[in-house]
Amino acid sequence: MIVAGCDIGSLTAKAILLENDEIISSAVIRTKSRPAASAREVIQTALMRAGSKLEDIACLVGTGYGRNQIPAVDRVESEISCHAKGAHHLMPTVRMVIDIGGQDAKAMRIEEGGAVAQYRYNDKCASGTGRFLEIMAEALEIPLAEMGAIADQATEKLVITSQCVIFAETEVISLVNAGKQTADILNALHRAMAKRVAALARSIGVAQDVVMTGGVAKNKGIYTALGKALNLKIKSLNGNDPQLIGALGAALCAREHADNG
Amino acid sequence: MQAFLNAANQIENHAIKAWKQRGKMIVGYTCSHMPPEILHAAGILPVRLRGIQTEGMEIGDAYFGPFICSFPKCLLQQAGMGQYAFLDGVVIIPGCDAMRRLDECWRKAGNDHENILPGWFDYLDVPHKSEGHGLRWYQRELRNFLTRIEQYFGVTVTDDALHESIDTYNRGRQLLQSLLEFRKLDNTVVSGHDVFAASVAASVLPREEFNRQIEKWLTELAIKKPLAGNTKRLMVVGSISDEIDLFHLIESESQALVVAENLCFGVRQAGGQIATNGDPITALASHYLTTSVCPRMFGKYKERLALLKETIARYQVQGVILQNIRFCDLHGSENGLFERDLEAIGIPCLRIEREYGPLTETGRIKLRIDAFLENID
Amino acid sequence: MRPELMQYNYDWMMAKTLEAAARFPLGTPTETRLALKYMPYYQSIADTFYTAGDPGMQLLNLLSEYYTNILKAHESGKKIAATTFCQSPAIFYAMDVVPVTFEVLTALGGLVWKRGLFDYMDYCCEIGMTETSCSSQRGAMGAYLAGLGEEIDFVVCDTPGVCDTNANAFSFAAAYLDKPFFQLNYPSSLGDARSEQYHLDDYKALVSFLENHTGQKLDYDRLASILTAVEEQDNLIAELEDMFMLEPVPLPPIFNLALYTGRFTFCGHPAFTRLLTSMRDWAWKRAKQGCSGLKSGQENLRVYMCYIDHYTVDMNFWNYLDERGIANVGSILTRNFRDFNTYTREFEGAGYSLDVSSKDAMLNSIAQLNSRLPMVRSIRGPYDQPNMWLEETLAITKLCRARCVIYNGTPGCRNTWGMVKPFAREIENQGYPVHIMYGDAFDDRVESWESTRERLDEFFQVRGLL
Amino acid sequence: MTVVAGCDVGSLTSKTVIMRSGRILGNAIIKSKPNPVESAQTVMQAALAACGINMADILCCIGTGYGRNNIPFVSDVKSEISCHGKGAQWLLPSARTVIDIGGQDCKTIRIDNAGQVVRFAANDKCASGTGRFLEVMSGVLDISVDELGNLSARATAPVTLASNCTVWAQADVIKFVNSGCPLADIGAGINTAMAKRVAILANSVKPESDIIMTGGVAKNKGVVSTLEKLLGHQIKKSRKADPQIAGAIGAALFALETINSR
Repeated sequence: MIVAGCDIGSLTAKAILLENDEIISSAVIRTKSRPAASAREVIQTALMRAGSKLEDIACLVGTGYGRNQIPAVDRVESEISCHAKGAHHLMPTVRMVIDIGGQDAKAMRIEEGGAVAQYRYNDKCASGTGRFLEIMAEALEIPLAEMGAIADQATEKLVITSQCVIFAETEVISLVNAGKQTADILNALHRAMAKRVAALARSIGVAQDVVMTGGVAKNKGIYTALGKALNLKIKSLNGNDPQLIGALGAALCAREHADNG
Repeated sequence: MQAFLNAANQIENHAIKAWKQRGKMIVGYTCSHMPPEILHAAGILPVRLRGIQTEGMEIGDAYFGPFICSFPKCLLQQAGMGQYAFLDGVVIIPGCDAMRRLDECWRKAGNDHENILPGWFDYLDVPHKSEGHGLRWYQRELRNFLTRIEQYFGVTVTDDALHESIDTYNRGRQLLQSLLEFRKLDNTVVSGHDVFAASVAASVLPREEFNRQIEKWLTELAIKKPLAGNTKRLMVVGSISDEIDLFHLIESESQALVVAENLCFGVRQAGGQIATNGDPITALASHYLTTSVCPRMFGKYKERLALLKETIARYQVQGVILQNIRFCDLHGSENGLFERDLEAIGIPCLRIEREYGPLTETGRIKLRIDAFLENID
Repeated sequence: MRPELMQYNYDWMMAKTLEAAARFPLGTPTETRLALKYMPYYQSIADTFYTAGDPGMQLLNLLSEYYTNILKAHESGKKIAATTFCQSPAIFYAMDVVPVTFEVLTALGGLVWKRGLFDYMDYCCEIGMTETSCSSQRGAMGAYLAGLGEEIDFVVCDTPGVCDTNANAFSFAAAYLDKPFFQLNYPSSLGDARSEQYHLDDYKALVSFLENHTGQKLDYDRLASILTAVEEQDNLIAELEDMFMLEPVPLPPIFNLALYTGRFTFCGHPAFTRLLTSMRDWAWKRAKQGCSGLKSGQENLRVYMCYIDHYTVDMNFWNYLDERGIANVGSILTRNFRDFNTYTREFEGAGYSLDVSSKDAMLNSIAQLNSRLPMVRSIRGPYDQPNMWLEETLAITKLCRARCVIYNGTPGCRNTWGMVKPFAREIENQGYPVHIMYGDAFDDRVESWESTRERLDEFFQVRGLL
Repeated sequence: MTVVAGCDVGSLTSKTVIMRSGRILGNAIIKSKPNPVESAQTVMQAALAACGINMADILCCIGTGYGRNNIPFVSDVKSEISCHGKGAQWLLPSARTVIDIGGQDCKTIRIDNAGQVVRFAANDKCASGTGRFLEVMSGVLDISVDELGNLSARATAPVTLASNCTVWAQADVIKFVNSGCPLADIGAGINTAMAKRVAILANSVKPESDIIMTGGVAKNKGVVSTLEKLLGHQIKKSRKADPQIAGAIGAALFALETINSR
């Protein structure tokens, strides 16, 4: 039996197909302005890779900003539950999930059984989101994917304090104007962001093991900076793509749902 | 002067280090409604708490909500980073809602971060009224405060000791006043930046040292040549500030000179002499409660406006910078009234809403100041 | 502000709207149903009042009477006082002064007018107030500052406890309009002799302020009769509040609005007694049948709103609770700390009592009453001190068997935003899930209702409450 | 023939205007580069090329904008606010109020008949109410900023956004898009939110007619028409030149004054 999870985020759309607990295929695409279209495309891509058809999907669960617009969705789940479920499935020892999405950052504390004990979103205007990094990448005219690598070459310690994404952008621009190195600016950005997210995690009590989910987790700069800020080792999801965890969680819900008929 | 810059530019300045080495006590406080004389008389160094040099807000933001002014957040941030490890005690004063909640936030942070909470954590309840029962309440608060100090630090504070301290502080207030006289000169010899540094230093240095230093400086100033540059005379008012960089920013490129300010740090400590006979607490209470120029004393706008106009005239101020830290509505809104009433009598005003802490908005603020100066004739 | 808005008198429009709304259901059911068709936007709001039966009608009558009083004040030789919700209007009625309670009026504006009072809110910023100032005051206050309401004669507010931004709005208004200003001030402590004395001293100052500006002495016989009315109202409120402990809660969400509006506009006035009696009778009927006050009659969850419980325009928050079958067991605003209230017995020195035996007794009574009003009672001091916010919240949550606590405020609430994070953590540690709403109870341009609702649903679902 | 220039190095775009005897000889607009020196040189070269002259012909150049202190070839700098006031008055001599919505901030300026600034206000709040706000939003809707401006006209029920914070407003826009809300209603909601924030700022300087709008957003019909409603004044346009270069024009005019005063 094939079940599917689809996570329509603000920046990217993801889909995962499960066949009795095995991930048989997955897909990630950039979101279109119409979530239904994004959903259709990302699910089709995943199906194609698995060589199966929409009819084969016994149950489809949606999550993320666009969850209610996914065509043929059987039920929807909140991102919080899905990220928790997905992470706990891959790593039963996980007690805290930090998800940095496009629009917001979330920290969740997980109970042994995988239930969410407590969770918290970032404050209004707090600059700890994927969109924040995107805007900064644009301002510095570098590809998002290379941010982490570039930041590693930092030599000078700069400080960026503004919480407003747009004002932080002004700060970055003025640092550039002051002739500062891109690597140093990026490094400062990562540290600033990591500090805020760490504070978010602390606000509900940090518990190990800690994992990071969401696209931003792929940014090595943030990943290491956050580890430093929390001063612990953030576990890697043994080879699994952190960006897909939401979709995975949704797929797992789909399986449960299908099992209970 | 160097001593002042040194004191104004760092939290744990040379004098504080020296004081600690002599194994003496230090107590921090958060508001200008607190008479440092009382601590001084108990042989304790009173230090005004500051939030300079923060490099992030993660600790501040973990306890304060997002809609809170960045000053108390920076204080908590620095406390959380161990910058206030030298304190033996701290006094929280309900200056405004944001500042009074530093009480809970600091105490709770104390559970999460090791040894950031001074051994003595006190709360001085300053009323919003300076008349009759308000003043009586405040007097009682000060007496109880003194008793708590005596109990915790195992000292006895005599009226004579208090009178002596008042005398020492009076001296400082007098000297600050004579420093201000230099500002009245048409082509003055002293920059706003330096005066502000001195008045910030006044709130963190041992009074005796402060008095010595400023006496020395005054003699230097007496023979100093006027500052160069065709500059416009400005006044800075509004939200709390101890950021001498802000003054530097305003005066850079020597287009402007700050000749007056009304800020919680700053020359508020100048002038006023307190009686050194009679009951010291009564005398301190009337001084520190009634000479307030802070909008937290609600309903006294007219008095504050009058004082502002008087200062503008006395120091020949050509333009007023009305600044407030974002979420500081007490000053921010009063600035709106000041702007209305000052522009009405032909005094140009510039309103700025800003963040406290590292001057990251330099570009934005400088832009406004430049435009403001370009259009003052 | 949009120039055309400057052409309309704010309080006149409100009075007429409410008057019409109150008359509305006097027609036959068919007439009402047909007429409702012509005001699609207001259907759900009107419906909320009408389905609340007689209490709903009483509330509408009370509100329209309130505005009419404001309109008629000057022509009948009465003074108008701009005041705050934690200022008992009883003293104004005793002095024959008409109170204009900005916050209540702002909340009402959000219900009665499409898009609320946003233009007035923005007007306050245009004339110099900070954008971050208390939206609850900026709404109605903007109209008065723009000269679109009856002229304010003087301003009376509370400090502190009520947020600085709230008090600051009043001192701004007084300075802007150049009107006399009085602040009723409170220490950070409550219940001890010294604080009680301060309450009394300051209240005496208030009375002489009122005497100066009305040119008449306080009539103690009149005060006595008003306090007697308050006594009756306190008993009715106590009865209603006890019903919050019943399972299911027989009171519909809108009763919270009624309690709060009534108390802060008409305390000690017959109109409020009528409303309370009607609410009490209506609720008892429900209680006897053991059915919930919610439309569905089905109670799925009990929540305590630890701060305020109304949310911006359209009543959408109360309707949301109703749809989801969530009983709202009250908020900081609906709690009346009369000494004989069940929860008041939980803490020493928390309550007030009424004694009309002598002038001094009366003055002391009303002074202590006023010092027990929302916020000035429980957030005047550090939240973790005896008698303060944490104790109050936990006590009521336990007594009313609420399963979770929700904070709803406005960005202007410096006082609570300064402590709500650690406060929430401590409540969580007591085993109650807490949700902090980041929106503005008076302005959905801070966080849209759509986002707010989504976050609420997520909270109820993820924390396993619904 | 006195040839002067004004160079406005903004955070998002850089502009140069070259004037001769009070008339525009040529101008250039480029997207700002990370390095302001580079931006200044590039845009100046482009403008010179446009009028077929070279640097030596410029008697005086005044710099303005965020990067004004990094421009190598200027003889002096002026704040954008003074330059926009001056430039706007040249574009429309009857202008007494200037609303300039730039990339990173928004200014409303009252000027006298000589283009001298009488009073001004600039938003220090969160960046909503700036050009960036519209850029981010149109990015979400993936349409151009100009298209965004045309949406208002077609709206039937404009949405309300969390307009106090760009990031949150963006989250709202995405939510509305996802809930299948018509594009026109969302667009109108964005333009209205923008206009309301600008109106607060504008009203705080007590605007007087004529009002002129400079900066890129002046091209957004939706914002302009809502703003006109909110202010109760018509917003005049100038056909004399692209309002986006008003700052650079002002700078050039200051350059002219500098020469005349020599």
